[in-house]
Amino acid sequence: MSAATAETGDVAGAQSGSAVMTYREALRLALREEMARDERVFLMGEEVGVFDGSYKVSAGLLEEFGPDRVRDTPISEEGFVGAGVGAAMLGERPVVEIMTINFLLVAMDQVVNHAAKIGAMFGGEVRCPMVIRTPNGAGNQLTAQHSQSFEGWFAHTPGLKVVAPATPADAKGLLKAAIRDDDPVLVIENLPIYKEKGEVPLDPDFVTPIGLANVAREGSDLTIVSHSFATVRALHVAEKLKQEQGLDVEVVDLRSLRPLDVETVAASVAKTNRVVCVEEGWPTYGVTAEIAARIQKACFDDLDAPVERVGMAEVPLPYAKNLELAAMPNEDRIAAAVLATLA
Amino acid sequence: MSAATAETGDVAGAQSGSAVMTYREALRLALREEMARDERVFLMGEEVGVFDGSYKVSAGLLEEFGPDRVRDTPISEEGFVGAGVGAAMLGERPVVEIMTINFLLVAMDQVVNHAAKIGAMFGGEVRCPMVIRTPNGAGNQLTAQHSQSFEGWFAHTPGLKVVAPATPADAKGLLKAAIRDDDPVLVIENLPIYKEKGEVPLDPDFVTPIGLANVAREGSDLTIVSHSFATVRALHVAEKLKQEQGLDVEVVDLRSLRPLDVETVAASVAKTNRVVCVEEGWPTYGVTAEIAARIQKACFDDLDAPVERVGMAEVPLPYAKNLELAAMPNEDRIAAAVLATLA
Amino acid sequence: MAIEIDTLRDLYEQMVLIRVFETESERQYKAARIGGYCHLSSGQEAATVGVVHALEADDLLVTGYRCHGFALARGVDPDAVMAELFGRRDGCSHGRGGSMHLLDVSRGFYGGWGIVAGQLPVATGLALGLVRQGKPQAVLCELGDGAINMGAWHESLNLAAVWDLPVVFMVVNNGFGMGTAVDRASAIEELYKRADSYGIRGERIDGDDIEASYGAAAELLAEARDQRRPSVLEVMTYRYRGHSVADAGLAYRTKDDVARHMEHDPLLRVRALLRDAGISETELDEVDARADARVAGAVAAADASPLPDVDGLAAGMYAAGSDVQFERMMPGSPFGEEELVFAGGLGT
Amino acid sequence: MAIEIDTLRDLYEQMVLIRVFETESERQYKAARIGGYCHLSSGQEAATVGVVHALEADDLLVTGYRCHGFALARGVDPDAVMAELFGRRDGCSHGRGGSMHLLDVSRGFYGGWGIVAGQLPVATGLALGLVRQGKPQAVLCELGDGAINMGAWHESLNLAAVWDLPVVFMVVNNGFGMGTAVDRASAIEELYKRADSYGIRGERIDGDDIEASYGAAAELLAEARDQRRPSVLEVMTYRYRGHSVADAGLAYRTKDDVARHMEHDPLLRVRALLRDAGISETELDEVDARADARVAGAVAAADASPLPDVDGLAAGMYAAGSDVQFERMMPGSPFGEEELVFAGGLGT
Ligand SMILES: Cc1ncc(C[n+]2csc(CCOP(=O)(O)OP(=O)(O)O)c2C)c(N)n1
Ligand SMILES: Cc1ncc(C[n+]2csc(CCOP(=O)(O)OP(=O)(O)O)c2C)c(N)n1
Ligand SMILES: [Mg+2]
Ligand SMILES: [Mg+2]
Repeated sequence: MSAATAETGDVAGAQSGSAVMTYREALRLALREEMARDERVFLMGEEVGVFDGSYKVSAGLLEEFGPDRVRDTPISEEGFVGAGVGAAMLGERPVVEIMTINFLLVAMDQVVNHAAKIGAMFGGEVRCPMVIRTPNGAGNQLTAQHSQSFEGWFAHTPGLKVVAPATPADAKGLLKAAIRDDDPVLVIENLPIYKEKGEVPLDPDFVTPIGLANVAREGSDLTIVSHSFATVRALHVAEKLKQEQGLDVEVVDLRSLRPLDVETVAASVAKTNRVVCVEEGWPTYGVTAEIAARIQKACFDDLDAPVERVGMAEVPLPYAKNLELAAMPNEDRIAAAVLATLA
Repeated sequence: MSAATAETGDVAGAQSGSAVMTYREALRLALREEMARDERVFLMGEEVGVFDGSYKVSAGLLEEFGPDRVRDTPISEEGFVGAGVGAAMLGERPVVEIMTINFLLVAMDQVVNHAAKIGAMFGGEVRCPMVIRTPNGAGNQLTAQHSQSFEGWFAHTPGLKVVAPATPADAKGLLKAAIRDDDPVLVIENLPIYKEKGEVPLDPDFVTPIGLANVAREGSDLTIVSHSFATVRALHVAEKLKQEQGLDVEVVDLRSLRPLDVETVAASVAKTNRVVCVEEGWPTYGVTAEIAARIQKACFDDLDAPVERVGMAEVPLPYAKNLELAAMPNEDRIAAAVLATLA
Repeated sequence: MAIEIDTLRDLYEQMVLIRVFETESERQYKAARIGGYCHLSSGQEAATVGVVHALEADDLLVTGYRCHGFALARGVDPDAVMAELFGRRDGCSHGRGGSMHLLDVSRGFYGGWGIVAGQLPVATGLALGLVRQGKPQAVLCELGDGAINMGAWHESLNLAAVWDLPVVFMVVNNGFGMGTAVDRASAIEELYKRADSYGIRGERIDGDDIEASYGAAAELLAEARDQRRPSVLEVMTYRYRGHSVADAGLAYRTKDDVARHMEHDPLLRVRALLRDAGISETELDEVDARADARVAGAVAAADASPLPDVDGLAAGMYAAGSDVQFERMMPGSPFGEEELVFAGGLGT
Repeated sequence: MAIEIDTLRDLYEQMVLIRVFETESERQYKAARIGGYCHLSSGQEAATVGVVHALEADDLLVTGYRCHGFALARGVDPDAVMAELFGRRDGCSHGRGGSMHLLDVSRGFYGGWGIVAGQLPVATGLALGLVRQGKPQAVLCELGDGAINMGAWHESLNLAAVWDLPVVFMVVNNGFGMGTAVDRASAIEELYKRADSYGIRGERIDGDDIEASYGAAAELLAEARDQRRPSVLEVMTYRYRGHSVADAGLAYRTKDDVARHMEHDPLLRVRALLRDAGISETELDEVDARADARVAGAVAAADASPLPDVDGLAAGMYAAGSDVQFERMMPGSPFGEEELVFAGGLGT
């Protein structure tokens, strides 16, 4: 079946099989299924309703579920993220959309100092089962204030769970798992990835478990560890290196950042003995720093070379296209890092 | 001369020599010297004036410099941090006190998406020479919302500089360097460290250069890499292990987190071949993750054991004293990590 | 609004209980059996008890960190409150929250929060939850005069008004935010007038008058329940002690200022009302004695309560069933993390 | 306030310049020579030009991301603005900022900011800087109707009022924040009344009336300079195009809505004023022609400007002299970091 019909939604009822659809459509399907499944689930955020969503993830949902369950908010991230926290404390299942992760900076306090604290700080007497969905990433000349990736900051925070799907199937599976989870979960989407296509299971009970990485491609020469859009880049690089140089690069897609599936990463490194970690954001004090720190300890005797890291050049991302391209963790830079690590 | 006279400030004019004073007094001395030296320097924050500062760092400064230069603010961190940004763009030298780093969460956007972006985003046409001073840390049963250490998040941000003095001398030297610097600098203080005493140079031109780590103690068996209060703990542990087991532990005090002096760290590890990184906050996706990631690459052939990390147990810090003690990176846990790394 | 005499005697008893409890808390803090920040509400009893009395059983309450009095007025067991201050297992937050983070869902008390104004968005969300669940109740959200200058105030009030949420924002104007007098922090001194920015009702009352406190709160809470309209209630009162036990409270005001306010102490005012209504001094002294005994009992109970179990360091951090999600995270983890945090389980 | 005829003709020319510039920007965006977000201000010219005309040479201007018109009205060279949109070296931000982050300190224009309401605290700080430096000037800070619901609005207005800072907050009410109509986002529709929460003056005017825009701004800016009082100026106008070039702008309003507003287009209104004052059609057509030529020239100049040098990727990120501070950071750094970021130097 086609993405087009997935878009129109005829698939929501289907019990099995799969369909090719975009990452965006897969997220929408997950929202529709979970809203249909559980009255407590509702969506709120800027432009999620009348505007059909800034990036159209929620297109059609207002019409289908009405204004109580698809709530356009004022521009007040701190206010409505906190509204999600409070509603969740009463057992509701808010799904809060933050237009891009850059805007979570004005709501950090509600996420880190409120949502994340509730379970432990009140001795387990009350929980906060909420989801915050937001895209990270860069690449469309959105410039310094709009091109960032802060997921590592949330993954640093005990009390939060953080997932970052790289495929349409996991976009559906992890968003559904997050909505069904009883803790605050950040679902990190990504701007360039929304249009990526892939097979997505139509079974409404399909979920991707939180805390389980995925070996997205098998290989024996080197492991690339990545998440979100970096995994898409990594798979292209792996394919290219196979074609051009006959290299077998394994790609481990983390999928979850907290919890982090180090076991799967370590098993891969034990096999390949060389690893390159890739992220969309700045590596220094970033996600790949933790991955490298874990690997060097878990795989100390397995490593034939230092763990290498590739990410965005560490500057506030400039507007000019040539500068932006140079700064991104593009496929050439990833390939070069792989070759350098194999040298 | 005594800390008491340092407190009363008779030393501010002194041209040379040094005095024993607390970390708190050293910060105050730095503020007084820089405010006396440069009209553009002014202090603002909650309770810095009439109340003499929540932690008394600014005690007496309102009286000495008046309300234009020592400004009590409403409780509006986002507002007055941003006010610092704007004033700095006009060439003023605001020193903004945030009562504790936990409250920076409500001002993240002004720090990360404004102050940090100005130099690059506007093509170098305007600068933001401001200082944000704030203590991190835990240990007095302040509980989950008030016991955190987020300095790694700012060190992750290109466009910012982050320093974290561990001694009274560096508290003076780094705060002065930060105030004289032409970029936004976060000066990370620490709650338990304010009362620590040490020799402080009285020369008003004494500054500690940004970007230079310090070998706080020489040793040949293992290197502890730390910053801020963790360095105080590390030095105690090193002394104890010397006394009790004759071990020679070297302690590298980072002092700056961005820029980060990896050269000094690497030189130490090349000598000792074993390293334990310690921080007050949560290690996962924390400061020590980056330190470990750098070391494993820079010192790959030097390491006889994986880089170990010790920090706060990864939970929202509980109130109960026994739980808090267990969760802290206390000296016993650091010592145990050192011995395990030497085993 | 006049309060029936037996009720008023009960409310007086609550007020005395709070005063005695706070005084005892300060003593215990100085004896190092209570730690962290400890914010007392002595002097604010009429505002606290009067407004909370206007809550119906199923209404919800959210406050800042100065919450001992609110918890007690809401009927949280004093033993559980004192045990929380002692950091013990039987504390209402099981020793995890301490003075600033009291909570008792069974009493509709959703915390005790420590970030200034951070509780406002949460309260707005609780009201949204009530509406989504078709419940008739309302939320009472306490904040201070200093908190009103935080952005969270503005976003929460606007959202509550745009969405017609049943929440009454109770601004406890005790004259100061730490050492900063209201007129130095807020561009207008009549804080309740900020309600106009959201097209909602704002009232100011003498919070030391328990009948005024109760009456205004009852009216605004009824409006919130019946018409789903948020509102602002500014209660004028005074904080006798320092900002927290660590603050002598005299850098920004004089002993005389405090003494002047103590002259019309809210407890004395209610006591006078009761005496005028024919309650005897001896009966009132008995009330005081009961409060003393109740607090002494709370200290004894707290003392008898065990410390939390260190094996349960991470208890409650995540929901039951989360352990399996974290199982694969152990390799290469920081020193001691597995034993300290995961061994005892997350979801218990 | 009536504007002298020659001046009005000049202002008309600025308005036409902006309209033509925005139209050309959209064309260039669709030709993929401009990227990122591109927010046009077509329809808002009278508000923009009228208010900016009230600024004195040394007054400061801060805006959000919808800033092309403000930059041009403030006298930033159209070549430099178009070059910035093209991401070229001669752009007013040297190709680093793009459409949302124009800046020209020589014109007192302190940016072009992209986070909704993020420019308000910055503007407050600029006003504080002016006061500390004893300068007589004022700051004009533009924001949108949607931005007024952000916490930064509240904190900035309160701080500006408490500290008597010379800043006029210009609320451009163009009816929508993206697809959200004002009444769906704000609890009150008369946004200027929020000034009351800070005890400062608030005015609302027809922003499509250039004389009203100029007059009100001149008065409030004078008050800010002379009495050091902040104020709020709400200008009612309408955005013809979508929120950004990527938005068709019809999901939340109809073609007719837009057409109805275009009937009293601010350009036509000024043109009528000028005609009534005896300026001939031909002369006015010449003005239009000059604007067309000016924009064509800007495109040519932008086109001729070189791309920024990739070696200078990090240029400006830190002040001159910072390189030495980062020298010791190289060992173990991420792949390519040294060559990409540090080789070219930070402080240049
Ligand atoms: C965001 C934030 N900033 C600062 C603090 C530190 N702080 C705690 S209480 C307080 C004063 C609050 O005063 P007010 O709102 O009047 O409440 P009161 O203490 O008088 O009850 C401050 C500044 C904090 N907890 N959170
Ligand atoms: C904090 C934040 N949240 C969301 C956005 C995304 N966004 C950009 S413009 C905009 C609408 C702003 O509307 P308004 O203030 O009315 O200004 P206008 O676009 O009408 O000029 C939004 C939601 C942002 N840039 N910053
Ligand atoms: Mg107060
Ligand atoms: Mg608008």
